[in-house]
Amino acid sequence: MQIARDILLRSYRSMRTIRDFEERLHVEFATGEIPGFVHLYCGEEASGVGVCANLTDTDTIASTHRGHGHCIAKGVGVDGMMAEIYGRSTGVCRGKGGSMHIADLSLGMLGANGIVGGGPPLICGAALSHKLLKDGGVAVAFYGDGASNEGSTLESLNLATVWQLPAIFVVEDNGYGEATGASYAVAGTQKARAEGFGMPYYECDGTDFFSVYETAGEAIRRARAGEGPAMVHVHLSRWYGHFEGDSMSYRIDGEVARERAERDCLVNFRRRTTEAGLLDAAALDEIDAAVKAEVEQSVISAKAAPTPEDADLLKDVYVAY
Amino acid sequence: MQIARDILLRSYRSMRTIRDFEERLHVEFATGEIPGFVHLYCGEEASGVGVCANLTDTDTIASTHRGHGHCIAKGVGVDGMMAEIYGRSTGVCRGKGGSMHIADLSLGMLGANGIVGGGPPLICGAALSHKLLKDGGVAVAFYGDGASNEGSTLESLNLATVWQLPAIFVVEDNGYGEATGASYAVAGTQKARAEGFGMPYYECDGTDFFSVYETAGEAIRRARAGEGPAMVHVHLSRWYGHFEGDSMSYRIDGEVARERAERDCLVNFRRRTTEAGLLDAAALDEIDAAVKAEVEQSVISAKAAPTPEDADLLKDVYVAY
Amino acid sequence: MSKKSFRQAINEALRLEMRRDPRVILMGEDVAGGRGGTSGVTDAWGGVLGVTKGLQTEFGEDRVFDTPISEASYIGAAAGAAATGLRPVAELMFVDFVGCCLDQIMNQAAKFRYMFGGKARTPLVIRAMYGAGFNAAAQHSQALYPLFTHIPGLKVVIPSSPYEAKGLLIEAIRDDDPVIFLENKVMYDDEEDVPDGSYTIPFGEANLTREGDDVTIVAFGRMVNFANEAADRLEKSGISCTVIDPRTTSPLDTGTILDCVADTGRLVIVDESSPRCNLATDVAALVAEEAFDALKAPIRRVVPPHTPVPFSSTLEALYMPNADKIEAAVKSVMSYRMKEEA
Amino acid sequence: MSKKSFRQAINEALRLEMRRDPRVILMGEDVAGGRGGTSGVTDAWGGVLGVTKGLQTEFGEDRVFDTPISEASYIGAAAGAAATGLRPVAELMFVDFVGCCLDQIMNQAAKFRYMFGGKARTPLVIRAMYGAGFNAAAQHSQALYPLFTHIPGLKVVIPSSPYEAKGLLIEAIRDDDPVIFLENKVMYDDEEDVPDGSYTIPFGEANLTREGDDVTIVAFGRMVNFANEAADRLEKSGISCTVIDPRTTSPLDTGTILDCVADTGRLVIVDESSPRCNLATDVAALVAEEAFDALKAPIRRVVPPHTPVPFSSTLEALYMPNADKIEAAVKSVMSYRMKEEA
Ligand SMILES: Cc1ncc(C[n+]2csc(CCOP(=O)(O)OP(=O)(O)O)c2C)c(N)n1
Ligand SMILES: Cc1ncc(C[n+]2csc(CCOP(=O)(O)OP(=O)(O)O)c2C)c(N)n1
Ligand SMILES: [Mg+2]
Ligand SMILES: [Mg+2]
Repeated sequence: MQIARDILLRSYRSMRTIRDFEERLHVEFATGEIPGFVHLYCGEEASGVGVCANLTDTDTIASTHRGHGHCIAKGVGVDGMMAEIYGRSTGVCRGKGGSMHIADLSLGMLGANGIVGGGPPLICGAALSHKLLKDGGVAVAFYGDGASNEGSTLESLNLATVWQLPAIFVVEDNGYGEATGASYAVAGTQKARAEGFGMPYYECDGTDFFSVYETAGEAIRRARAGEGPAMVHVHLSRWYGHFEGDSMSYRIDGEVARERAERDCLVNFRRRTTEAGLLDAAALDEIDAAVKAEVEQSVISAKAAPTPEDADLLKDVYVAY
Repeated sequence: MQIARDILLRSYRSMRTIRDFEERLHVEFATGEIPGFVHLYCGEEASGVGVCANLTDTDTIASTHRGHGHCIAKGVGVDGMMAEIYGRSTGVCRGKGGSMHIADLSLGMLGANGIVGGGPPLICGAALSHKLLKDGGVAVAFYGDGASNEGSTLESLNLATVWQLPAIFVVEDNGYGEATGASYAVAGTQKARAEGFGMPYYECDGTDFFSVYETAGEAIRRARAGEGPAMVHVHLSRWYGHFEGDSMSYRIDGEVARERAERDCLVNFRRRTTEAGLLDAAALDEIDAAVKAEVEQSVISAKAAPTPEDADLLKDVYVAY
Repeated sequence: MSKKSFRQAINEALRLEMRRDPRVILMGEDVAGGRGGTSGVTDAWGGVLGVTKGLQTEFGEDRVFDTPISEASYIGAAAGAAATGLRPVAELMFVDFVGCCLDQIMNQAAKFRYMFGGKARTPLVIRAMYGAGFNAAAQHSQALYPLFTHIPGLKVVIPSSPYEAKGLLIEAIRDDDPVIFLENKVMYDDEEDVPDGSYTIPFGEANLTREGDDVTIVAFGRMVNFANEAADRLEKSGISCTVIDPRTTSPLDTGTILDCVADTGRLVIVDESSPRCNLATDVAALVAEEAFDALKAPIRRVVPPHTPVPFSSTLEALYMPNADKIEAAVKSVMSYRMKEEA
Repeated sequence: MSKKSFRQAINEALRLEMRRDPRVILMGEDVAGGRGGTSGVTDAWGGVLGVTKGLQTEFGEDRVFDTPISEASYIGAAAGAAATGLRPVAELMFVDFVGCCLDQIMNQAAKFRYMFGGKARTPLVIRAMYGAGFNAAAQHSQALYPLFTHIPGLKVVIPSSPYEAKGLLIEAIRDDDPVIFLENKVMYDDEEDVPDGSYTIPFGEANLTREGDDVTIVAFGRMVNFANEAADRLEKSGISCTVIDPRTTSPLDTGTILDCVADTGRLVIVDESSPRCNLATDVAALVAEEAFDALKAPIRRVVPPHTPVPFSSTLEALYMPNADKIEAAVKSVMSYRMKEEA
């Protein structure tokens, strides 16, 4: 498959942005300045970016508690995100949502979600909108291996087939739901589940942008053509604890280090694109530098930004009340 | 497979009791004397009875809104049931539950259930009790094709495998959930769903007692032996409307009449057992007569029974408050 | 203008709004009924009690369609569709089933706008039947509006008559926030004069169905009828009552309630939901805080006991508030006055 | 007796009851933590905030075990197990997740006994964290006890300190009805003297943490601390308060509340749950009906606004009730007296 150079560059930039954003959050969180819960997507960048590289602003995605990567992949700016995570009024949700609720409906980003399994039903609805409003869009639900056991997720698989929705169910399988291994908590297989709900099953290596891009691309193409929903099972690894503060004693020593060493999507992407002569190292270096500065700036801006005004407390509960 | 004569006689009696009980309810309901909702099990007798013939009072079942058959199959007496349906204080739930909430925990009957998908989680719990209390019991959830799309049901399939519970999931597939056909509402297959949640799948003809008895028997034997849960998919037909009052315009004319003519579990049972010389017609006739009298008497008693006392309103909300 | 049943009024409201706005769609279990059936009739039921009958015939399967029995997914889908351009009316059948989909209502639809800093708009209506009196027993007879009223981000509507139902439902469909629209299941055959055309009744504006000097009665949904009945009877024994139908519990027209209590000095609240943390406590607390000066007697609540809804007719009748109980409550607050003045 | 944190007190209550009764089992998402992990450590977490740490090590995998992320199935399983001979303590983690399993709590566990004519017994405890103040935002900060209190058949416990938590949890585990046991997530590190052995605190018996003559303050859970703080400050300015910790909202010790209001004639209620149909309205309604005679001033509620819980620290602080707000409310009811007497 031939991928346009601008898609490659854009995708690399997204992955690099996610990585830098997350690694920086890891550091910032340790200082105690970031309130609440933060779940890092580090190591999983190629999944969100590989899927979203097939989408436009017309398409919709719904994310999870581990949402920063999906937001960036769908085009949400890091300034607004960082400010949000810091609880500032310049945040993309004006400081009222925080890490678990970043959303930007104008970009088709229907929100991170603090509820495991919260997104798949919403995505059935977004897909219904695309179908009935005939805007050509598709809707994508990202969810984890853990979330694949939630009733809301399973019901959504059925509903999407029954209604023949342009909906894609992307199972981001990093092998753990919090501290519990998928080998314990997920009975059967995702493949048989897809079949159990009458939809095609695809799988791919989530640390390989190309694998994700092409696999999800096929599922998305089908859905866009009116051929119905599909499941895309993405195999991944989580590089940090479930949330910041988790020591991960449930994982064997060296597991993460090996993943970092061998399955770094950025390293693999750079190697593959430069070796194949698709991109040159200088262009990638340039992106690295630009992203670094951008993330740095987002932290500086966030820290300097004002907190919400008292009056904001009562605003925006309703459109009108 | 050789089935003991007393099991055959008992099972025939249960099936006949269900049939007469239900046909009589159909008539009684039309008089307007029975309050609330009544869902008839007529035509599905061999399913509940075929499964329960493998169980003892130690084993547990959970039923549905269409619960009379399961209750009778598990040994609940028709007097108490009829009185309950009439809302009398002599009812098995003292008139406080009605048709949708008949239960008798002393017989391992964990209740009919007004909530579609309500039973499967409860059965995971009952199976957990059997497993941890080591009483050798198994737990059986009956649920419909419609209920097979509820998140609570699907989650339970997963949970039962993860915990390796002695739980059996009996999908009573009569092709309809209310007025909606399973061919529309149930995507994929039950078989693939069983596989998707890591459990073996069995299927059988629900109008054939022997088919149900033997198939469910195998699943129950496995579970009892500690080999984990299983799904038993029972193919059935509903002879009356979803509830009393439903004209069934969604079903083609003659569909029910054909089912009644060709797939009557009682007729088939009688033919098979008498032709094979397993039972003689006289014994069956005797049961028919006894059941007829018993059901007749249950109606007379129910009508004559007192309604609950005013003081009952406030009783039994809590064990102590 | 013609006599219409509660059922017809709701059907008409849906029909008119669907004609007016192509984004309005209807979904729910058997809202049409029959898909996948052997006869091919796909509008067999029009809802379990026939409320949406004929709408699929007029608007087609793209706008009126059945769902599998999976409330979390389709109520969530309705929320997601509402946030992305449609204006869904989702039917939950019995409000008791909210236990299967509360998350999508409480944590998703209701909170989008606030969590997202004001950027979302979720024009979603969830219709459901509520209430006892149908011998439907504990799992099909609850009122549950206190749960919804408790949750910021939701609006909650409880129409008390066919006229109210039509106007309030049209308003609900045009509203840009998630609205829970509750229909009392024993009222579907109630009839009254209802205009044929479209009209709206604004949220948060109570209706005074009776005006009087002695006691204010606040009643919700079907209880308004009982309150009117009691007020009419009381009138004859010389006690004059104001009856307030708040129409919506969220927003609640606190101004009208406080004004009326300021006039009458006595308050009886009639609420058929379970008594703890319900609307009766909500209104009582409002008045005990903000119209304390005006109060001449204790605030009485006519509510069911803290028990599930019993099946048997005898017990269910005992369970329910009714005109007799309201009358007795009004008399008790009136006699309190007499005691005081004695 | 030694200083113990709220977290330790709960852990101890579980440990003691599990030692005492082999039917007591623990389940929930990561209540042990680590099953299926590559290291083989199966007691890695002991709950997301470490409350159940070490229990699997002592009691084994048959009595303390993890669940998949599927609340409806495992909360329902806990209910089913309770009805068939076990005494499960199920952890729901954040009470906000009740939206995923309400049916099994509301329509199953809570109603078994009544629907089945008194024949069921469901000794189930559901533990969950509640409350704002942790910057956990709208979906992880709710209080929601009004929902549970509303539902007949449930008991609801909200301990206000480590001592209370231990005694009430042991009582909950020995209780034969379904109990919702709510732990305020910002209190886990609070410490106080707690006996090492077993003791129970009966349900439905309020605790008076302060006794005074002027104003009665009823506060729930963590709010009791704020109420005590306010009462101490007010004492210095010559206003003496009774502070009531009801401990359980269902059953509610109405007698103590009414008695105290009879003495003080003034009532302030502090409740961190959303303000509509909450416990503050519940207690206000009780008093406005049954202690009306005694009331010398309006009943004031110190509650959050009708909004989801905001994320930002600034807004969250503004959202929460606190000692300052309680102090102001008490002063306002006191100054009302002055006005009256002037
Ligand atoms: C309904 C619900 N249950 C439980 C939780 C707590 N929780 C948050 S994230 C998480 C694990 C999710 O695992 P998975 O879906 O695999 O996603 P991952 O964290 O691995 O990305 C859990 C249990 C929640 N937020 N919502
Ligand atoms: C949670 C819930 N949703 C919807 C209903 C309404 N309802 C009652 S029975 C039924 C159909 C169930 O179909 P199925 O499971 O196939 O059982 P059958 O009636 O065919 O025996 C429905 C939708 C309900 N009682 N509970
Ligand atoms: Mg995971
Ligand atoms: Mg069926």
